[in-house]
Amino acid sequence: MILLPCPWCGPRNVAEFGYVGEAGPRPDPASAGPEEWRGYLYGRANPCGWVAESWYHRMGCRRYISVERHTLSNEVRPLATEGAGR
Amino acid sequence: MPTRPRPRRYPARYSAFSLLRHGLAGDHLVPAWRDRELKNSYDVVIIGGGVHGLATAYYLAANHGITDVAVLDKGYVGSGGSGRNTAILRSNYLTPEGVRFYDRSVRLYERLAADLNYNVMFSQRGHLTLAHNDSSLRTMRWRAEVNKLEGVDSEVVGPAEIKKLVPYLDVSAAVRYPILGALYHPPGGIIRHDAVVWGYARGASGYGVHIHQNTEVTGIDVAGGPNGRRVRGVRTDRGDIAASTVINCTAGWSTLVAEMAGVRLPIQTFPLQAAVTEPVRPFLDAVVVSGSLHVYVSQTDRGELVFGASVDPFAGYSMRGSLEFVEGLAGHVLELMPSLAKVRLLRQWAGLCDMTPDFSPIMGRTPVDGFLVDVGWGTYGFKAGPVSGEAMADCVATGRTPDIIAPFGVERFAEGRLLGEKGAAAVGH
Amino acid sequence: MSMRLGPQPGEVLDRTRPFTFTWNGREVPAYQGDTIASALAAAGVRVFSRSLKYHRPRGLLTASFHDPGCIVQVDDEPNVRGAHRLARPGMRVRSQNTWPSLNFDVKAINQLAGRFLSAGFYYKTFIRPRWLWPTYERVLRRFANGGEVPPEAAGDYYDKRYAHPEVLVAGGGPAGMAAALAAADAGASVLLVEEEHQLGGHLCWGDEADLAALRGLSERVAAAPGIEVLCDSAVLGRYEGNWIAVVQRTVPGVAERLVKVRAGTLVVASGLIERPYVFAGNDIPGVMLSTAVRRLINLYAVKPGERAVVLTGNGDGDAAVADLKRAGVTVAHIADARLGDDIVRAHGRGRLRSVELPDGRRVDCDLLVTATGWTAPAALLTMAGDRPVYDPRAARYFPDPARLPEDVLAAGGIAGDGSLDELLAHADAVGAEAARRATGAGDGPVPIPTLPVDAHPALFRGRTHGIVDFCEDVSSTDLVQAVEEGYRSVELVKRYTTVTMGPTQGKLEAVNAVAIVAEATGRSIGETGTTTWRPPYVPVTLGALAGRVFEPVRYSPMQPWHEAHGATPLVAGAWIRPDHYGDPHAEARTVRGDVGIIDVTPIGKLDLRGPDVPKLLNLLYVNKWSKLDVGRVRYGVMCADDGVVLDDGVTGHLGPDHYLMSTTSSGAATVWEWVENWLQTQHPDWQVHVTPLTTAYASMNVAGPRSRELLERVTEGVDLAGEAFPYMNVRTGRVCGVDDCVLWRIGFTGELSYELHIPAAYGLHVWETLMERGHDLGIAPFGVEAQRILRLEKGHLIVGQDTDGLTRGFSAGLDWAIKLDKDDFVGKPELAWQQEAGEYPRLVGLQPLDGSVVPEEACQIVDPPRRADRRPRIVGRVTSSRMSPILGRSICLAQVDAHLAAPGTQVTVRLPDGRHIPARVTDHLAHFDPTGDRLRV
Amino acid sequence: MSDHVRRAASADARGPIARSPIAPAPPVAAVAGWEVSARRSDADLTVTDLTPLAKVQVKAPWDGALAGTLGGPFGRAERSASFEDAEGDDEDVLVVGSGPGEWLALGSPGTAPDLVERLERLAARLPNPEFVTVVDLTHGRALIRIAGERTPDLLAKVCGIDLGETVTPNGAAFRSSVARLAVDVVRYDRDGTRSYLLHCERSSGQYLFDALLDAGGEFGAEIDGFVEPGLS
Repeated sequence: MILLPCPWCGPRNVAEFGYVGEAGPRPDPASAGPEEWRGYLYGRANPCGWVAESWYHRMGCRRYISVERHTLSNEVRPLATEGAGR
Repeated sequence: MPTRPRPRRYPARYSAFSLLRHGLAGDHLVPAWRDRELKNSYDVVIIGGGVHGLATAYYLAANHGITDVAVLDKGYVGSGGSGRNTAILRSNYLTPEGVRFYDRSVRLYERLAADLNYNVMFSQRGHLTLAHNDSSLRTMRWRAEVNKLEGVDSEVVGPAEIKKLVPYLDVSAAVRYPILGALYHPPGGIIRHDAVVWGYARGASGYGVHIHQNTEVTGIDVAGGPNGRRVRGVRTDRGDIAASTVINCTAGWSTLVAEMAGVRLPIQTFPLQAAVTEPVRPFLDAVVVSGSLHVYVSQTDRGELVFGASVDPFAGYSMRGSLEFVEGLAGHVLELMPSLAKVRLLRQWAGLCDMTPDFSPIMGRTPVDGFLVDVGWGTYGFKAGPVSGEAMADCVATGRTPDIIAPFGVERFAEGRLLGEKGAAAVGH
Repeated sequence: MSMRLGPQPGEVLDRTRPFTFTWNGREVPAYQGDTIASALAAAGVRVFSRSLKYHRPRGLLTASFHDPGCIVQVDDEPNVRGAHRLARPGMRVRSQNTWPSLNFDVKAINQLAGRFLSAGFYYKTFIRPRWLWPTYERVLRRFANGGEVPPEAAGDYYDKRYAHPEVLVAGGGPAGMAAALAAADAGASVLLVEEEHQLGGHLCWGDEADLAALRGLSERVAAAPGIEVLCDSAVLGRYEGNWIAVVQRTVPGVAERLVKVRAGTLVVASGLIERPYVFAGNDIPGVMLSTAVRRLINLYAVKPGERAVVLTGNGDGDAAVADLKRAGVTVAHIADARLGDDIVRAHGRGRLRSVELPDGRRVDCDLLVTATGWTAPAALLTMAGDRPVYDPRAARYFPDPARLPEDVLAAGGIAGDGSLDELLAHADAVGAEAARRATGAGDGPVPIPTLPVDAHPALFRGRTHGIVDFCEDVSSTDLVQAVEEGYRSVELVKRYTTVTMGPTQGKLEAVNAVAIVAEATGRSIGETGTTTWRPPYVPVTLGALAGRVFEPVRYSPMQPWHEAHGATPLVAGAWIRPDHYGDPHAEARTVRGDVGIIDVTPIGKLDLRGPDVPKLLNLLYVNKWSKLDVGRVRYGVMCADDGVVLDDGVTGHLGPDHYLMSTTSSGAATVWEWVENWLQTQHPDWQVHVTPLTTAYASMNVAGPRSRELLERVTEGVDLAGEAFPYMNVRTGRVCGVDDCVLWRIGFTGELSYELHIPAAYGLHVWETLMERGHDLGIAPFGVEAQRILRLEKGHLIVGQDTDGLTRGFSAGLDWAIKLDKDDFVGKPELAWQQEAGEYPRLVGLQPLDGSVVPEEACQIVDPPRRADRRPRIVGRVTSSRMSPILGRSICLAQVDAHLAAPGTQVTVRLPDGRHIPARVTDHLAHFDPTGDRLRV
Repeated sequence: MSDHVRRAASADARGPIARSPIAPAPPVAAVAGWEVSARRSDADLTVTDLTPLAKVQVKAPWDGALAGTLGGPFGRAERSASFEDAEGDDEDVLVVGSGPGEWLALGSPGTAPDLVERLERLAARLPNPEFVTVVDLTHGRALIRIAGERTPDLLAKVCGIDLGETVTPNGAAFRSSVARLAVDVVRYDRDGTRSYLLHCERSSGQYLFDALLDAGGEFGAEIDGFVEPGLS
């Protein structure tokens, strides 16, 4: 079981978290066309390598956190997050 | 319509008689498929030597006489999803498009042993999808009704009949997940997955198709500008190959391969794990699936129980497997069949699944001319091997997208027309 | 004939505690400490099982956990490792895979067919005729190996625990003990795991010096603080993050316990596993490995035979010769492989008779001992990323330390050879280094000495062909044949022949298989590689993996009342709630006629506070929220950004900057996370605090024309009069003496009704009081089923039932709610495009023309074919259906294609039995009181 | 006020009974208006339903002024005197840093309204106003205490957090999965005896209580009733 570095709770079992995944910015709904919008809905880079992604610490601090994870080795490293620390 | 090609030439026909002769005479055996020199040009290059790629090659040759075909695999044939799935076949899908497609696949599977002269051991022992709450019971009814309309044998059955089919199931009401009913699908069953791969490989090779194992595609050559891109060939770790048609039949790496041709696919790759127990005396005939408990169970002729589940909770390419998986799996299996507590888990493994947003594949042409895809197979790719091969071969040979795969075009995502398998396929094995 | 020897210096038997158990119905004597196999061997039993394919008799091979020859049924437990499981008084042990008996086995005629049952046999036969395959298959299944599983559960107790040692040492032989001691000395907490019933590894069956060394190590381990020892336990796997699974079999009252370990450093000190030799007759009972005879003699005081031939390639073989002689076994011939000696084949049926030597001599014997080399059980290391490297000089694989991650180390015999002192010194350094890596203490890396590597003759297959995989009955000819047929990679050979796929998981046979494939393909062993080691390292019961069942369930505060009043439970996610108490139709009629009460505690409730709550509501709901006065509630619908309906519910404005949002029961958790997600990731600047209060309130809906009358009797501080507390309003007050109750006047059932949210600890009190005070008004409880009827009469949709994973807002009859003139809300672009496109399915009310027919939910609505040979086209489906007690007819909601959505349209519903019935689209979604007069009284 | 409201007010003389989601083990008694178990146990390991305690949640900026005043930073539980204002009595209050910008104040049964008021007053007196909310969770959560030397072994069967002194010393607070439920765990030793408070969502209280008793069977766990009104 991999450990995720929660900036609030410290390293925790991944089972405590909900997977959100690659986090893309939400396009401006006023100007986005269908292609751009559906790229946001369905498109994923799906790299075999490092990816920045979000998780929800469901069983812990209930914060959405960001980490970088290597999708082949499952190595994880923290990403600077708002309010990190305690 | 292309003419029916010459009959295939098997290196040696399999039969009990030929075995007997071999047993008595002790003569040397003939390879099931040949190792060939890698040419620098083929009419068609197929990336991925799994059931999809090999079936496509086989049907190109068998149905259309197109034999200047190379199948490339970075490992050995069937080393990907084809050799890692739990070998369950069924056609009890939710949407008419899905049902039609998989029904064709089951029908091809039914006669595959005879077609390929290779016993793939398709065992139609029936398939039960359990419902533990009224919403999943409703989905079972939905699937049954659509199935029947498409001529596929499916019906909703109650606990008493379920108990008759699978005596080891706990159908009492006093459990955490009571069994309220099930979708019973008699034509569903299990097959020897490796045999399907080897049978297609042997069949394709018999027609002259080249199968190149340990040959990794490192790039795809595409000519032209943004408005008229066309595929020219592939680069591999063993040399470049020119080809006017390149088909991406990979699973687990489909987005990486497509990106080599500049095609982006709405796919995310997830590990899917499975496990098998030590053999015990056969007691389980039907394939048992529980969507709510995320588990499916079948027993092989060797006595092993084969377990699968839904994809891992997070995306990635890791095939190392996890303890959480077998823990959850065991808990859920025992919820269904408590008397299996002393059966021992022997081996766990993982494969990769390319998940699309609507739990349906992506098939056919892409914005790059000559570059075709047969990808996005999620957890249901093995079931679709024969029909996909047949349809992709049709697509290449005729230059038209066959009706049976028309719903699965990549453009549906940008157009916001997703297919409706999502509800049923979350765990639909 | 007893083969029991006199007391041995290292024996593990307690001769003061004799007992008996049964073997195939026969009583067998044993001592405390005996394994099933040692007791049987002492009693002269030589055949324990029959082989998988050819049903050849099988005896002891390794006399260890991994022995493929003595896998037995013990009571209701299949596949017990007879050479590991301790014998217990009264246990019933049976041989497996034998019919009708172990000694007379009709299936053994398979042996005659052996020449034809070659690799790939099944793939090449039974192809035609197709219809015969199921018959063939039934026969095949009768031949399947393995023990029997009972149909009823025995109810054994399995559980789990977590552990966080700084160092986990896998293997409690001398190296493992030394590593554990060194790590503990360096201040680390240590978990030491040993597969056998006692620590010591090969020292246990060694000579006096070995036993003395063992005593020294054991005393130090017992005295060391910070070492927890688990014997009869196995490390199953090493997973990402040094997450390590251990199965412990020694907890009283617990059949097996799974220990889930987060270790700082893993030290693999597994030692080596002795490798069988491949030659003709190598599976005849009486052919054993050198470690097997040494274990039998020294641990269990069992004489393994009377007259032995020994093939030895190493010192352990020599030691076995000494042990045999000491035990009184005649050693008839020693073939020393280091001098080029060999054996050709073993002869005998059912038991060994003689061994054929290269010069043609046959030596009579009943025991053949082979010591032909070792396999490094590198499973845990390969799970950590190692790729063992083949060293032809030593004829075995070694771990490649360069590939190991920082947190995994190998110690002792798996890493190299050497004297006991050298191995202990190596393990000592590894243990200290493991502690340093885990704790960070100490001054820099501990230097780890390099162990010598001894030359060893390469002994895999001899001059003849024999069994490679004893579990799977795969011979070396099978492997060669697979290669000839083109299955040239080891993985393909494995899949084609099933070599290494059996219960020993390749521990005994993998290296031999690689060597034989290498020989057949003309490649070196190194080039040929090895097969993947996959977890678990040893097979583990499903019971242990499952442990205790932790499936949280949730109950409302009124659950004791429901149970006492005969409610039929409904499992709804984690909630257990009443489906009905009696006749749901009667319950529904009570609500329409008098007053009913339903427990709706599972409805999700989120407390929202802060000045920016209106912004949040405007963003998440498709409708408008900027103007909602205090005291008002509003129905809202949420869509996701793909426009698909996500959830619905009402939200009330309780006070300044204070709202209470309700969600569907099943959506409560999802919506909470959804709200948090938008707040935390998109609008961290908004001042909103979200607190889930779902079960802080006991929620009950009092519904029916007499509900007001009832509540007026028990409510204080709230004017319930229609004009003072109108429909879609919220008040707080005192109910049945309980303060801080929230009252919403809403109506899912379509009747005048009040949803009461009572501080949960008082829920039961209020419910009981209402039942008592409402008695004369005809109050009755109603369950979920009656509520479904009532809401369907009223045409209220249920998200997830009347909508599905693709239903966008306009397809759910929500046109009136969706406000595309808002600047933004979640899902807006997709909903705008949906409206623009127009051709979307609609949710409609539907009534079969024959009101006595209730089409089952999920029945399809079809376009009947004009021609008989065509299949009907699907144009919609019934999403909800019930018989309406108040209307006396069937009613439905349905999703239909746009062209069928107009009121009055007649459609065709296909029933499950194939009948087609006509039905009519109604004017409104509501079948009953479409104008809502009853709600507003 | 209309007639019926007045009628109702006069009708209800006896006070309502508050009930925990955990069925009280007999004998049953009433403490501070709550139905509780009066069973006593001197077993080495005991499990006690403390649900009647007042449970109040505070949310405020995690790095703000109130955070400094409250004590009990995230991950710690403190019986903090600093939070008591001038008018405060000797009320027995434990402040748990239960999340980033989230605190849980535990007090004697029946004190929740008072606790809410005092906390709101505390917030109102901050020099610079902060966004602070105070919510009474007494009815929304269940609270269980386990006590005894083997409690770490019990907890290790249902919770994956390292319960060693280094990671979770006395006063440590964390939220994690306990028997697959999100639970606030506070290590709160009493007179040198290991003790943990477990705080979960109310409707799963009985489930958690049963899971703890089951896991504690190995160590002879017994139910000890709730007879003292406070935490100590």
